[in-house]
Amino acid sequence: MNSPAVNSLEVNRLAYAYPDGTQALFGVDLTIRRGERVALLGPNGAGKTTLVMHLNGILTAGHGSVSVAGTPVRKDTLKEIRQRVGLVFQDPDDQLFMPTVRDDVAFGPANSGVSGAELERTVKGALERVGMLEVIDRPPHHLSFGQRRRVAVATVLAMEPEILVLDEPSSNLDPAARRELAEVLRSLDVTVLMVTHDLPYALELCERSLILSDGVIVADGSTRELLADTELLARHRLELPYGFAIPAPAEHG
Amino acid sequence: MNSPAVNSLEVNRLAYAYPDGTQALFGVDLTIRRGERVALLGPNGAGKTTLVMHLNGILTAGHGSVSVAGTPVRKDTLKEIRQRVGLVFQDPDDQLFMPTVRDDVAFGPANSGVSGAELERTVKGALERVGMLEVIDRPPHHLSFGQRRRVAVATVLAMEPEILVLDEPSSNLDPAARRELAEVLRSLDVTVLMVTHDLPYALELCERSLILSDGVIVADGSTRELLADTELLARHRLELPYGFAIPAPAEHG
Amino acid sequence: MHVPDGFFDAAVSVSAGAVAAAGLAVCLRGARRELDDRTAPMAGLVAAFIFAVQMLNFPVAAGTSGHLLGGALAAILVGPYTGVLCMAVVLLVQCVFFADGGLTALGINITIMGIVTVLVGWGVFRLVARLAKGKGGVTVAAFLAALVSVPSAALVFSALFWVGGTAPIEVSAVAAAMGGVHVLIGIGEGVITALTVGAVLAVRPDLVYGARGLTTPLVLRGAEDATVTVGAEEPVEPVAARGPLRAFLLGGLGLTLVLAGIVSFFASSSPDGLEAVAENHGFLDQATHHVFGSWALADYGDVGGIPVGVAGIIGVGLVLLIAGGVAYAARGRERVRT
Amino acid sequence: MGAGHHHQLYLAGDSVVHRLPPQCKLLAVAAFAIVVVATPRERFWAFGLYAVLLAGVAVAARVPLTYVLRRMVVELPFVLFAFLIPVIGLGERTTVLGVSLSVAGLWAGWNILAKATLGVVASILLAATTEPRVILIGAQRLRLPSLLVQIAMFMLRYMDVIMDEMRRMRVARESRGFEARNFRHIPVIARSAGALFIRSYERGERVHLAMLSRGYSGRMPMMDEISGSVGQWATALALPGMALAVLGLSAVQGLSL
Ligand SMILES: Nc1ncnc2c1ncn2[C@@H]1O[C@H](COP(=O)(O)OP(=O)(O)OP(=O)(O)O)[C@@H](O)[C@H]1O
Ligand SMILES: Nc1ncnc2c1ncn2[C@@H]1O[C@H](COP(=O)(O)OP(=O)(O)OP(=O)(O)O)[C@@H](O)[C@H]1O
Ligand SMILES: [Mg+2]
Ligand SMILES: [Mg+2]
Repeated sequence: MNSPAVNSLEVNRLAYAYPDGTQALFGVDLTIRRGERVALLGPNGAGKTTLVMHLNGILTAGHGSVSVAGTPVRKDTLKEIRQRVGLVFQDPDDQLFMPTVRDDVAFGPANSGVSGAELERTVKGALERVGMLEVIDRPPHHLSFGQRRRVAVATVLAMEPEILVLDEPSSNLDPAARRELAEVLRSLDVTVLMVTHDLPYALELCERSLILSDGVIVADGSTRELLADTELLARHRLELPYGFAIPAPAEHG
Repeated sequence: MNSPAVNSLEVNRLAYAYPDGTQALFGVDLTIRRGERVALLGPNGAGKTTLVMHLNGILTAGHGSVSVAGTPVRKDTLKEIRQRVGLVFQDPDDQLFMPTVRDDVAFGPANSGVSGAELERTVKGALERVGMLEVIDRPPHHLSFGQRRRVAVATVLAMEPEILVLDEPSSNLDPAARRELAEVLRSLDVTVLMVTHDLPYALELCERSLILSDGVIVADGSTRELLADTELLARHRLELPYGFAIPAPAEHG
Repeated sequence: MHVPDGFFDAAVSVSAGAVAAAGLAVCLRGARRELDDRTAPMAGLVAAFIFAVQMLNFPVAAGTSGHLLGGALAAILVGPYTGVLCMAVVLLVQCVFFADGGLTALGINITIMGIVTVLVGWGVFRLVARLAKGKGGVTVAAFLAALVSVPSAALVFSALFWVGGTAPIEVSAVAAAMGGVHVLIGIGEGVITALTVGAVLAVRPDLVYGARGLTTPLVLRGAEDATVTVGAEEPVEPVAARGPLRAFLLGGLGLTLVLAGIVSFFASSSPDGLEAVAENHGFLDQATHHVFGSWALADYGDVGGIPVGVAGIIGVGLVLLIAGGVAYAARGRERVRT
Repeated sequence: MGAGHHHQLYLAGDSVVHRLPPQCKLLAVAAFAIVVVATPRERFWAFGLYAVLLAGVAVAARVPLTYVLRRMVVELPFVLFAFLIPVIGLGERTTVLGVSLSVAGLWAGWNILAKATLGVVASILLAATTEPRVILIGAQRLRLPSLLVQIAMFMLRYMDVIMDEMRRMRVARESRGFEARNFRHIPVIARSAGALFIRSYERGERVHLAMLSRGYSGRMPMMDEISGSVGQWATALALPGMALAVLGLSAVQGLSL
């Protein structure tokens, strides 16, 4: 607590119920240090999306608190928080709203004052990274699902946030795009929290994993160890896929 | 051609351009026999979704022809075709539209005349299969993404179609749900065409695979052989995931 | 009811413009308190929805087109201030993008279809909702609010027409036609408003401004499986209908009633002109026949010996009666339930 | 997808009129409408000249006549009314083609018909040459309260979202064997219409939040700067300018008569 800035994300006793009365989070505690890459695992309906929506103040805590790099998420800090935390939504349709891909990717940087040639460079750079440069002038809602997902990732990369939160970024991506995304994430020097159902992908990318189940964190540890604990996994509807074996350690940096 | 009913799906020289001018299919040919389970693989933007949308007449052929169990897909046959072909959309939001899950799953069977206790039984049975019975009275748009996907699958199962076309059914499902879906599909005696980016899943479920790339079918053969051909895969942005090795044959029936 | 350029004289156009501008200024200040950062998107949706609802457009005898208005719906979903803004935006967009309603008549259109419907709708809604509590009460209040708001707007239109219409037509004819037809439209409007509010209330009660104040307690689960129940931390603000707003509302309601009274008086006190209108009525009758069939009041004429004008008043009275009756019934039912 | 019907209002093109900044065009149309309305109804030829001016704009913008006519149907109810006034109007009467008509009514009918039509055509030309989104940027430029502009922006977006959701729901219904053929199907449509409002709102809400999380603070970032040059303002204001000249001329003539 002396150097809170060391912790990128801190969540305390977070509980939340949706307006229709469904309670999704029942007291979540977690801490992620600066520069860590953490996977958030858990069954469908566990509350993963609900949790990540709190990390940049899209949902506001019913109970408990969230703080980002030492700043509590509150009404008056929202603007700052949202510049630090980049969130890739689970559904790309929720993320893309401008008439062309170019405008959409430019939206974030333009809001923080980038313009002219530099804006153009940022936009192209972000699209390049996800391999979507050739669709730059098309309307985002006329792309294939996977293309939309990649553009959605680009919109967030273009903002260069210090904390990247991704909700199932690899779903609907073709296998090459999935690997390329992993490479991009590994090349960035940012804190990453990634929700995924793809356990091998989590192992490949993240040292550490959390398991969220029924609205509480039920496990927190090294991904390798968690994935080796078949019983723990099975209790929370997780299992390693067909044909997969945990590879020998220290393959990836 | 003597016994067309043996072929569940026949697509001939199918080409299609979207209203904005983007051409997505450039002459697709394929034939799927009754009772086969076939995987449709290919990179993002290859035209997979566009192709499957033709199989029950949601998009209508710009050029070429599609026929289902010997019946050509035309305006006047649409009703019949749609009762035979059950399509699970890539985006569950495209599939669910009624105010509650129960109504939504009941919609298809009710349209084909099922009612009363039998309807109730059908609905519950379908939801049971995807493990979503407990959300039966909730509004579908208030479910988590994975829950929505499962309900979307249930809406189609409830119609008991003879041909099941699934567009990335396993994305956003938790690992247990993914396995359960595989079991359900294996237990049904129907023709299955499944679009997927998850190559191990394709191998687990489907004997045969097609690769669609840039709007044409570039490979058609046994899944095991296609996945062993690393060069072919790489040419079409496909690759086996981290930690995966093709298991010895004849493990699954 | 979208008034085009050249329909009213300059004096009325300009003064209505001033009224509209003043009303908007008040609402712009008030709206900030109503919905905070969700104002714009929520108001945008309501505006889009109202736009869609207003496309249900059918011809009405006295010359204008009749369609649902949506002011009461806006007021209930987003509150009166933001509601006026929504209506103003709808009218603005219709005028500039769709050429529906004249640019110089924008003030009149905003005054009639925006300010009057919202004020009357909200006033009635508050009144009834206070009597009949709970979700059922809100739905009933929504029905009545919409029902009353439409003929009120029609009456204000007639009053303005009386003051500054450019066409030499008997005001009573206009009032009767507008009032009568809009009683019918009001019923449709009431049904649609109640259905929409009811549907939203069922799954997203937080989106109905007129029904705020429902939060569920939260449960906390500890690692040791101990559970604690806590209240949600942010208490939702109660509906703000205090001080200036209430005065504004009451003033608006009063004004509407006075106008309605004047018009009704005017209408019933000039039977001579009526005869002339009735004689040359053939075309008018035919136009209305399609829409409303043979309902006695639909012809606003001497069907069954009810003279024009009186028909309008009867119509308005009928609305108030139905409104009162339903409110009373709803109140009774709520009592039984509690 | 996404092609809400309001997009068809705009006819893509690259004419002088299309290129004018939206704020200039908005102001020009408003000023034109005021001049038209202020013109006394007796000056027939002034209205004729106004029509010629608008025709000039249409030609310059290459907006086809058929398009303008098709969009003019919004005016229909008032046209009917304008024809009705002489029939039911009060006062002195005259006989035209065997029908007894009110003289004052004829004047009033003409007045409404002429002024409303000119106003409608001017608005149609504005919408045909300016994208809806751009019109709103123009309104922002003209210092319209930003909350109003924002609501209008969201309204346009939501019209897209609603259309889009409606399309999705229709496809979903049809792919499960539903065809709206007769009245028994109305309840189905009605029930799904209830869900539509909430669905649209919630999708829109998430999009709004996505905008917020990318630093949106109530104003669209200006990616392409559109400020009017003196020349452009002059071009745009030529329309009301000439209209005003016509009005002045007609007044002079009216005096001399
Ligand atoms: N808008 C909503 N209104 C009401 N309840 C909701 C809403 N969204 C989600 N829920 C419920 O909240 C719980 C948690 O949902 P959440 O979306 O956080 O799950 P998730 O862990 O992201 O699941 P998935 O892996 O399927 O994406 C679920 O029970 C879900 O049904
Ligand atoms: N509505 C649309 N309008 C115009 N072009 C479209 C539309 N939908 C898709 N496309 C384009 O058609 C091509 C094929 O798209 P399709 O959705 O069929 O791809 P896909 O193989 O399903 O990809 P993914 O794996 O990403 O889902 C792509 O280039 C895409 O950009
Ligand atoms: Mg989720
Ligand atoms: Mg696809």
